Parts: sequence; structure tokens; C-alpha cells
Amino acid sequence: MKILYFAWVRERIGKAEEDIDVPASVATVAELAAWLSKRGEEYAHAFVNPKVVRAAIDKTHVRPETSIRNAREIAFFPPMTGG
Amino acid sequence: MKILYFAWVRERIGKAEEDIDVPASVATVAELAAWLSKRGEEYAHAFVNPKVVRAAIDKTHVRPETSIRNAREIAFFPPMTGG
Amino acid sequence: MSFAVRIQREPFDAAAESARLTKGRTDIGAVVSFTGICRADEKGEAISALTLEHYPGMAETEIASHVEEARTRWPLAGVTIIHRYGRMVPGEDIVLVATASAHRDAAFAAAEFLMDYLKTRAPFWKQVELASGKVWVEARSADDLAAERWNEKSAAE
Amino acid sequence: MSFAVRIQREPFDAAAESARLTKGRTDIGAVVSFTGICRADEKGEAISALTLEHYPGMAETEIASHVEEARTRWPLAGVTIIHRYGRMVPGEDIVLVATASAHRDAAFAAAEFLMDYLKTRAPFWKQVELASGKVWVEARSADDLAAERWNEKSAAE
Repeated sequence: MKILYFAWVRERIGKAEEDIDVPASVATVAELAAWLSKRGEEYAHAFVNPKVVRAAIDKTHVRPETSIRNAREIAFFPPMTGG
Repeated sequence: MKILYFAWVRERIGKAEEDIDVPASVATVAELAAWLSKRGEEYAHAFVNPKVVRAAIDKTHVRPETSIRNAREIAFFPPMTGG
Repeated sequence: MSFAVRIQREPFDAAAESARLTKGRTDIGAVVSFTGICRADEKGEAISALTLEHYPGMAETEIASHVEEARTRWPLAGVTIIHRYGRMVPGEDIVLVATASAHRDAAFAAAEFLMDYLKTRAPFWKQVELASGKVWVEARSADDLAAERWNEKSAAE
Repeated sequence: MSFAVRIQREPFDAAAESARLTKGRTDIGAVVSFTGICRADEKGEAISALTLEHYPGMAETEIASHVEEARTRWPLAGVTIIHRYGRMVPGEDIVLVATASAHRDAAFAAAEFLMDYLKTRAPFWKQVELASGKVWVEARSADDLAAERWNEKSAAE
């Protein structure tokens, strides 16, 4: 599964994207964030306050409880501050 | 007293401005409009529906009951349609 | 600070006027520019031209006093208003309101406030040329309502 | 009809973009243009530059879908949105939203709706360069509230 990181999520994890084999037991966006945060200190730091991290599946905003089944690309990022 | 007319008030009366000696008994804007409307058919036509004619004294919007004492310049015109 | 009101027969350059508001400044985060343009129809009827008549002297003073009122309501860094008079054909610019502020809410609100005023209270009168002849445009009650809301807000504050 | 969304690193010409919306048309009575500009301060602190990061692909699609939503809400004759990414210094234009319609209320409302969206929901992230170093700007709750009001309106209709 392709996972993208933006802004300070990207900076904390230290990479903009990666391909990861996610176990089938990880079913939702929130579970994926929890699973990632156990991969190392940099991930734990990025997801220390999971409520402020937003996500998109295949370039569409999703909620923490959204299923990641069939997702090709999942992105994690802080609240948007454009314009 | 200098009196100005704009838009269809001007067209109906047939002039853009004139200097008139207004009797001292004419005290308010509404009374001036009524007095003017007796000066001829063109005036009567302009003031046929006095409620839709607006007025300004010395370039400030005024109400029908406003006194015309001390006015140097009085203008009559339809509701504004700028912009 | 740049606050300017111009009443003129000549066309204007909306882009250059907006650019002037921000030139050399780094405290402006938002510029809103409204351009009113002569359409080829008025209330559903085709028109070939419009003519705007105004009350010289009163128009400038009244508009300037509304710019002052906008400055007391919102933190503005600049305002430019240009209103043309005379005859214009469809496609020609009629009026420009440009506002500048640190933040977008003030710039948007001031531009709408000033346009609502110009449509209903500024001493301008519009005549259009229909196929059947020239007619004076009647005041739209929707425009009056748009201008009224600012008074309601003020009264409610 | 001209509806365009561009995400680009390069500066844009706000004036030329607004002019393009009305070129050759006589059914447009109102053009509202909003330009967002890099200020020399962020929440009271001096900044020397900002950098905007975005999610390529998602940004274009999301913004275009909000332009579509604006078209269903208001009768629009054209919309142009340009959002830059990369590093910008104070005084540089960041974002442009230009809307065209027969009447001013639709043009104003659509421009505000689209700006509220861009500020809160479009996938862009802003980092500023303070004297003390680079920091990511936190989302402002005022901006979220501004975007929320469109949902409330929709729910109330």
C-alpha cells in the first residue's frame, strides 16, 4: 500500500512516501495510524496526537473509521492551512 | 434659490436647473415640491407621484418634512440606480 | 494608506487600480476587487447602451463619506472607488470597488457594503437604450434590501 | 463558459486572469476577484518568507469539485482559481479566486465560498520563516468557522 505524508507529518517521519505491506488485520484509517505509530519513534512522534492528523484515501478526505480495504493510496497530513 | 433636477425629473420639467424666488410661506421640501407642481404641466408631471421623488439640500439627502430655510441648493430626483 | 474616490467619464484600468493599492506594502494579505460591467440586457430586455447621469459634487462627497464609514467598521489598508458616468455599451466597465486589508473577511465585507451603497444611495441614475427607445431604470427593491442589511447589522450591534 | 483551476509554482497575473473571464461576453455584469498576498507577519510575528506544500492531484480535483458545487449554488458565468505552491516572500501573490456572474450577489457569494474552502479544506500546508526558524502554521479556528457557515446554510435551505 502506498502511503504519503505531508507537512509536519512528513517531516517527523522523515519521508514523503513509502510502500508498506499492511497486515489484513488493520482495517481502518485509525487502525493504520495506530499500527504505523508502533514502527518507530519517528512514527510515534508523527501520530502522538492522532486527532490532529487528517487522512485521505485515493485523494478523497476520509474519517478515522473509514475502511482502508481497496485503498491504493493513503495520505496523512495536518489540518490544511492553504489560501 | 437654486433648484436642480436629475434623470426623469429633469426630463419632465425640461431643464437641469433654475433659480427661483420661493415664497417664505413654503417651509419644507414637500411644500416646495407641491408649490413647484403648480407652476405648470411639466412640473405637475414631474411631481405627479411625490413619494417617488427624492430630494437633497446642499448635496445631502433630506426627507420631505425637512425645512428648506437656509438652503442654497435643492435637488429633486428619482430613486438612485447607480453601480 | 490609500483611499481614493473618482467620478469620471473615461474608462479605467481595474487591474492597475488594484495593483496600486498593494504597491510597496507587505501588510496587506487580501485584495477584493469588484467590477460592474454593462450587460447587453436589463431585466430580460436587450439593450444597446446605457447612460449614467450623476449629481456632480454630491456623488464624490457621499461616496467618500461611505468609504469613511467602511473604515470605521473594518480594518482597511486601502480602498479605491471609481464610478463612471456618460454613455457606455455592453462589455464596458462601469464601476470599480477595490478594498485591501490584512485579512479577507474585512476586504470582502467592505467591498460588498460599498457596492450595496453605490447601487441604492449614491446619486447616479441609469437610462438604458431598448429597441423601443430610452427608458430610465427603476430602482430594484432587491438592491434596497441589500443596502438595508447594513443598517440592520448596525442597529443590532 | 470558462471554469479553470490551476496549481502552479509560478507567479500569476491576476488582472489578465480576470480580464479573460469577461473577454468577448456581454452577459456578465459583475466580476469579483480575490487576491491573497503573502504578508510580512503571521499572527503578529515577522516572517521573511512562507512555503506552501500541497498534495498534487488531490488539490486540483478537490478544488474543481468545489467550483462545481459553487456552480450549483449560484448562476456563474465563469470562475478562475489559481493557487501557488513553493516559497514566496512578503508582497507576492499566493492565490487568486475570480468569479463572474450576471449579478453581483452571486459573484460575491461564490468568491467567498471558494476562499473559505481554500483556507480550510484544500490540501495545502503553510510553513513560515520566523527569526527563530521555520514553523508550520496551525489551522485557525476562525477559518474553520467561516467554511462551516456554508454547510449551515445548505442544511437550512
